[in-house]
Amino acid sequence: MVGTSLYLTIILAPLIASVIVGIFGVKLGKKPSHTLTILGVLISTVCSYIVLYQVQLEHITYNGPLYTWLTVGSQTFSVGILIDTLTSIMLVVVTSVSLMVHIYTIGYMAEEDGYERFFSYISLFTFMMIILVMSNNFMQLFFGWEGVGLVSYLLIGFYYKRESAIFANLKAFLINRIGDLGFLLGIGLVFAYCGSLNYVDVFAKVSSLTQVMLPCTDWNIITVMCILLFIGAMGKSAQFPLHVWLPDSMEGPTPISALIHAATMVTAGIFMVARLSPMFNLSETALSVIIYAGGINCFFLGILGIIQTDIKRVVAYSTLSQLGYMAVALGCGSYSVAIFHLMTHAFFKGLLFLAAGSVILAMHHEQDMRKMGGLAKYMPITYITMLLGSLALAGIPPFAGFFSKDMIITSAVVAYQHGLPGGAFAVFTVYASVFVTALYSFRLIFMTFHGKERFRDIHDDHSHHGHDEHHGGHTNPKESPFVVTLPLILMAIPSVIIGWLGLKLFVGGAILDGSVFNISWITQRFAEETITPINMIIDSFKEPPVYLALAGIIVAFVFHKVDGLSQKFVNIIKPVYNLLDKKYYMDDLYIKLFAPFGRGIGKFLWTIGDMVIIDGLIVNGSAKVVEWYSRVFRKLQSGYVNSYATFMVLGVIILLTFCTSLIFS
Amino acid sequence: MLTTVLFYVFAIILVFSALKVVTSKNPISSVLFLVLAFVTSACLWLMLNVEFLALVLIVVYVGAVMVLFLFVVMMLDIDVETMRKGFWKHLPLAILLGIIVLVEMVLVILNKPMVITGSPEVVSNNISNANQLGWVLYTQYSYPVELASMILLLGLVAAVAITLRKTDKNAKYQDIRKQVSVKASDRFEMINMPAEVEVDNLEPQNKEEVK
Amino acid sequence: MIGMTHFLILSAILFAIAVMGIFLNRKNIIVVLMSIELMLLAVNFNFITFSSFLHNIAGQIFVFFTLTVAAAESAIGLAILIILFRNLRSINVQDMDKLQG
Amino acid sequence: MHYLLSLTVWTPIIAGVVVLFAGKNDSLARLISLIGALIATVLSLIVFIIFDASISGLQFVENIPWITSLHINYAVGVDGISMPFVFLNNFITLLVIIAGFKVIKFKVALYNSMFLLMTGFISGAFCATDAILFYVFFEAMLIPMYLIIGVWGSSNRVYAAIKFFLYTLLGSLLMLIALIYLYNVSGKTFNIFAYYHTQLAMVPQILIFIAFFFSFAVKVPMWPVHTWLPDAHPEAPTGGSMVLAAITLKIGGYGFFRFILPIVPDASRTLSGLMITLSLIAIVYIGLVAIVQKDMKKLVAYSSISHMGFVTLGCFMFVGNSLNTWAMQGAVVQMISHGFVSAAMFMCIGVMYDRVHSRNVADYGGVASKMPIFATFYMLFAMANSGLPGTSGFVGEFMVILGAVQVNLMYAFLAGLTLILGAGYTLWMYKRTIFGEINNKHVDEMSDVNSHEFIVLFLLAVSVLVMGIYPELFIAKMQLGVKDVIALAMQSKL
Repeated sequence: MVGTSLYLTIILAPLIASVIVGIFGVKLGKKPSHTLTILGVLISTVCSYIVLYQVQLEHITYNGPLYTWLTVGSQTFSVGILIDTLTSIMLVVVTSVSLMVHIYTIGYMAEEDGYERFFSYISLFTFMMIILVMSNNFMQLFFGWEGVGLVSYLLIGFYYKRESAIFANLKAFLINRIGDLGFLLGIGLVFAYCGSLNYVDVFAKVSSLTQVMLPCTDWNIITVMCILLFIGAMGKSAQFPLHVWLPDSMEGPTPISALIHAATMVTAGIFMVARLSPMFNLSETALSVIIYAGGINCFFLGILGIIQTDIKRVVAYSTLSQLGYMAVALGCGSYSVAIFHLMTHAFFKGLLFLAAGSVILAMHHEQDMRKMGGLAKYMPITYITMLLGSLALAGIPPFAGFFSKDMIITSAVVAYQHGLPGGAFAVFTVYASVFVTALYSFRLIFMTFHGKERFRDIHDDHSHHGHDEHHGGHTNPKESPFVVTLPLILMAIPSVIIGWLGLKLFVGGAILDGSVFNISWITQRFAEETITPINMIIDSFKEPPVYLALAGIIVAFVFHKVDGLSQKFVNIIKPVYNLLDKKYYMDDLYIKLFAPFGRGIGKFLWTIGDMVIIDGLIVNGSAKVVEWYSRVFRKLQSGYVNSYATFMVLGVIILLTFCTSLIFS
Repeated sequence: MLTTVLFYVFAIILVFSALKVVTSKNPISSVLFLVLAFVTSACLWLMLNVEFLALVLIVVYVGAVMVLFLFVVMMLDIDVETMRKGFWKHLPLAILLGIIVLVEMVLVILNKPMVITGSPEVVSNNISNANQLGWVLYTQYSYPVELASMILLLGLVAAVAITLRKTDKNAKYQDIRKQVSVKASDRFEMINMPAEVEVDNLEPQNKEEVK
Repeated sequence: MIGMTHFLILSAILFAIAVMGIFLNRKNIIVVLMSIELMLLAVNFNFITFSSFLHNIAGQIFVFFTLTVAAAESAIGLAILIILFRNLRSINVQDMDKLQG
Repeated sequence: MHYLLSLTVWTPIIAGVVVLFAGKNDSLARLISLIGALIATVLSLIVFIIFDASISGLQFVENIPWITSLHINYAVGVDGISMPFVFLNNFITLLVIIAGFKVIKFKVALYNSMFLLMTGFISGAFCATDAILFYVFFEAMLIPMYLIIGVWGSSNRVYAAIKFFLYTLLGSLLMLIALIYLYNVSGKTFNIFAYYHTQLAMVPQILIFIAFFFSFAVKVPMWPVHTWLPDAHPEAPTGGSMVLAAITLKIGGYGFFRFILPIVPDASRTLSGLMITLSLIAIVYIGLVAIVQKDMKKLVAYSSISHMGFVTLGCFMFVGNSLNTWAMQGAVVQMISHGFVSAAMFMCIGVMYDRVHSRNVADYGGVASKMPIFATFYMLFAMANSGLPGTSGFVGEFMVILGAVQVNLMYAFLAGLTLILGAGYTLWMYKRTIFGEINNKHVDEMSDVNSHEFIVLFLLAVSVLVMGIYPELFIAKMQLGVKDVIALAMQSKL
C-alpha cells in the first residue's frame, strides 16, 4: 500500500471500528467489540510504522487535499493530508500508545459498565488525534483539536453518574474552550494576513509580515498570531493558567489518563507549536511568553505533585511539569528537543499511568497512596515497570527521560546565553524541576511499593466507588492480569531505550528535517558539537542535573524512612503548604470567582436587562402608556350629552378662531 | 328711512327674544319667545323681499314645529329647578364665549368689506318670489326636492316608530312571516258537498281523499 | 341705509346667543334643541341675506332644504325626547349616561 | 418544470386545506399531512438538486399579473440565498409532522394543517420576488403560528401568542410603509429587484432602513427586540418551537440579504457600526443570559438569539465599501445550520418533555441511564449547538469569525466568546439533565426514543453531520447568490 490509500487507512481504520462499536457495541458484546477496535488501531499502527519507514528512509512525503471543505470566492478550504517527518513521528507515538492502551483496557475495564462505549470512545479519540497530526492546514488542525477535546470530555465524564466526574469534564471542556477562543482568533489572523490556511502557503507568506502591525496598535502581527495560537496550546496542553482542568480530569478511567491526559492529547499544543515553528521563530516575544508559561508549569505546578496523596494526581501534576519542560524547550526555539521529550514522555508517562492503573486495580479502585504501601512483593511486574518509568521521569541516566530532559536544559542555557527574554527563568525552572520531579516520583514509589502494608488497616471499614463484589477483605493484592502487564512491559522497553535511539536523530539529526525548524542559535549550537549518548552520560556527571535528581531521590527516601518527618516539615512551612494545598488558589479563581461572576452578570442582564428594562419598561411599558392614556381619555367619553355639547361648543370656537386667524394672517 | 327704523326695531326684538329663549326659566316661555324670534326674522326676511320663505317660516315652523315643541314641553313634567342648577355659575363663561364668537364673526364680516353694498333684490313686476323659487325648485332642483320629501317621510315614520309603545294592546302589527307563508288552503277550503241529487251513489273512500 | 353687513352682524349675534344657549342650558335638552333651532335660523339668515344681495336664488333654495331637514330633525329629536322621558321620567341630560358603558 | 416552484409553495397549502376536511378522523389527517409534507420536501429537494449553481440571479422564475391596477404580480423565483431555505423549511416541517404523529392528540387535523399552511407561506415568502406577494406571505405565516402557540401551547400560551403576534406585526407594518414608498419612487413597481437599482437619497435610505430593520430585526430577533422569543418558545408545542426556531427566524435574516443590503446600501454602510454593536450584544449578553436559565426551552431560545447574532454580524462586516465575503457567506451558512441544530435541540427537549412534562432543568438528571440512544443524539446536538467542528454549528460561526478578524480583531474576540458561553450553557444544561444520578421517579420511568422520534433525530443528526463535514454541498449552491448581494451592497445609490 502506498500513498493516499495508506494514509486513509490510518485515518479510517479506527473511525470505522469506533462507529461500528459505538452503534452496535452493546449487541456485539464485549469480546467482538474490543477485538474490532484493537484491530482497527493495530492496522493504523502498522501503517504508521510503514509511513515512518517511508518518510525517514525513502523520503516519501505527501501534502495534498482530500476533498474541498468549502469554497468562498477564490479561496478554498480543503481537508487534506500532510505526511512529513514530524507527522510520521507523531503517528507512531499516537498509534503505539493507543494500541497499548486498547490492550490494557481489556483488563482494566473488564468489569465496568459501558465497556463497549469505552472502546468506541478511545478509538474515536485515536481517529481525532490522527486527524490532528496529519492535517495540512489550520482548519483541520482545529477540527482534530476540538475532536480530541470532545472525546476527552466524554471520557472524563465516563462515569456519568458520579458528580465529580461530570463536574470535571465540564470544567475541562470549558477551560479548553478559553484556549480554543485564542486559537480560533489566531487562525483568523493567520487567514486574514496570509490569505490561506495551508501550512505551506502560510509559512511562505509569514516571513513577509515581520514589519506588519496589528491595526490601531503597535503590536507585531506575528507576535499576536503566535501568542493567540499559543493560548490554544495553553488550553490543550494545560499550561498555566489554563492548567486547572488536567488534575481534575483524573476522574476518568485510568487508561484514558494514560492515553489522553499524558501521552497524546495534552501534547497536541506542543505538537502544534513545533509544527508552526517557522512562524514562532519570527517572534521572540511569543517565545518568551511560552517560556514563562512553561517555566511556571514546570516548577510551580510540579511542586504540587509533592503534596498529593492520590496516586493518579501525582502523575497528573508530573504531567503538568513535563509539559512545562516541553514548553520551555519550545520557548527556547528548540522544537526538535521538545518533540523528542514529547516522545519519551509519551512512553514513560503512559507507562506510569498504566502502572498506576494496575495498582489501582489491585487495590480495588483505591487511589489514595496513604492506604497503600509494600506492594512491591505482590506486584513485581508493575513495580519494576513503574520504577523504570520513574527513573526515566526523574532523568536518571541512561533512561529515556534523561536524554530529552538534558537536552532541554542545554537548550535553556543556550537561550539564556543568547539573551532571550525569560532565558534566566527558563534555566532556573528546569534545574529546580529536576529535583522536584525526582522527589515526587520517588515519593510515589516509596509510598506505594515500600514500607508498611497500610491497606490492611483500612480495608475493613472503607467503602469504595462501587465494586462491592471485590470487597472480600483480607486477601492480598494480586498482580494484574496479562492484558494489563503486557502493555506495561511493552511500554517499559521504549521508556528505557528510546533516549539512546532518539538522541542522535532528534538533536542535530535529520529525523525532523523539513518539518520542524529550530531557531538559529539552537541549530548552531547543535551543529557545533557532536553528541553521542555515551558522551552525554559521561558529561552529565560534571553537571548539576544528575545530582539534583539523585538528591531528590534521597530526600524522598529520607522522608519515607523517618516516621513523622514529613508531618513536622509540613508544620514548619504551614503557610506555604496551605498555598500548595489550595493549588495556588487557581481553582478557586475559576470556580469561585469567574464562574459566579459570569452567572451573576447573566442573572443581572436577564432580570434587569431583559425582564425589567426591555420587557417591563419598553414592551409592557408601551402597553401601559397606551392603557394610561386611554384611562385618562376615557374620562372624556363620559356618555353625558351635556359634556359633549360643551366640547362641541369649545371645538366650534377653536375652529372659528383658527379660521379667523387664517383670514387675518 | 322707514326701512332703517323697521330694521332696528325688528333686530332689537329678535335679539331680545333670542336672549329670552336661552335664559328664561320656564321652557314654555322659551318656546314662545322662540316663536317670537321666528316671526320677527320672518319680518326681516320680508324686508329682503324673500316673501315665500318668510311665509314658509311662519306657516311651517311656527305653525308646525313650534307647536310640536310646545306640545312636548307641556306634555313633559320638567323639573326646572335642577335644570337651572349652575346656570348663574356658567353665565359669565357663557357670555365670554358668546362675545368671543361674536367678535370673531364680526371681525370676519368687517374685514373684507362686501363688494355688493347695493340694494336687496328688487321685486320684479311680473314674477313673484314664489314663482321664481318654484321655477328653479321643480326644474333644476327637482331631484333634491324628491330627496327632501323622502327625508320628511323618514322623519315622520321614525318619529312614529320611536314613540310607539311595543306593549300597547291596541297597536296593530304585521307578521310578515305569517303573511308570506300562508297557503291557499288556509284561505280557501274546498268542501265537497254532495249535490242535491243522490246521496247513496257516493263512496266513502272518495270522501276522505278530498278531505 | 341698511346694508348687507347689518344683516350679517345680526345673524352673528343670533348665532352667538345660540352658542351661549347651548352652553348655559346644557342640562335641559329641550332648550338645547331650541338653541339649535336658533342657530339654524342664524344660518338661514345668512343664506337669505347673501341670496338677496347677490341676486342668486340658490341661497333661498338652500334655506328651503335646511328648513325641511330641520323640521324632520326636530320631529325625531322630540320623539327621542319623549321616549327618553318615558323611560327615565326626566329629561335631565345627566341622567342619560348609558353610553358611558 | 416551469411551475416547479409554485408547486413547492402551494402543495403544502393545498394539503393543509385538505387536511382540515379530515375533521375528526385523526389517522386520515396524519396520513394526508405526511404525504403532503413528503411531496413538498421532495419537490424542494428537486429544486435544490437541479438548481444551477453556476448561474447568478433568479431561477425557476414565474411571473403572472395579479392585481394589474397596482402593478402587483404573482412573481416567484429563487436564487442561491433563498433556495436552501425552501428546502430547509419543507424538511423541518416534514420532521415536525413525523414528530407529532403520536404526541399530538388534540385537534390533530387542525394541528397538521396549520404546519402545512405555514410551510407553504414561508416557502412563498422565500420565493416571492414581488414585494407585496412577499408581504402577504410574510404576514400570513403569523396566523398559523399564532394558532399553534395559542391552541397547543402550555399554561401561559395566550400571553405568549399575543406577544409574539403584536411584536412581529408592529415590525412588519413599518415595512409595508417602506414598500409603498419604494413603489412610488421606483416608477410604480413592486418588483423587489427593480428596487435594487433605484436611486435614493440618504435620508429616505435611513428611514427605509429603519422600517425594514424593525420588521426583520424582530423576526431574527436582534437585541433589544428579542424578548418575544424566550416567551414564545416555552409556551409553543415542540413542533411549533422547531419551526419557529428553525425557519421563522430565518425570514428575518433573509430579509437582511434580500431587502436591506441591496436596497439601501448606503444606509447599511452608515449604520453598520450600530448593527455590529447590536449583534455583538446579542452574542455576548444573550449568551450570559442563557447561562442562568432554568427552563430548558428558554435556554435554547436564548441560545438561538445568540446564534442568530452571528447572522446579523456577518451581514454588516463592511471593509471600506465592500462587504466581507466570508462573513456574508458564513451568515447564510449559520442560518441553515442553526435551522438544523435548533430544531434538533427543541426536538430533544420535546422528547424529554413528552415523558416527564416538565421543562425545568432541575426536574431531570440521570436521563442517560434510561435513554442511552437519546442521550447520544442529544450529545451530538448539544455539541453542534456549542459549535464543535465537524458539526454544522461550527461552519457558520467559523466563517463569520474569520471574516470578522479581517475587519477588526475585537469584533472577532467578542463574537468568539460564544465558544465559551455556548459550550457553557449547552453543556451545563446537558450535564444537569442527562448526566448524574437519577433523582426522581419520573426520570426513572422514562423509556428510550420510539421509532418516530428516532427517525426525526436520525435525520437531523445526518443533516448536522453532513453539513459539518461537507459544507461545500450547500455553499456551492449559494455562492453566487451571496456574491450578487455583495456586489449590490457595494454600489452607492446617492
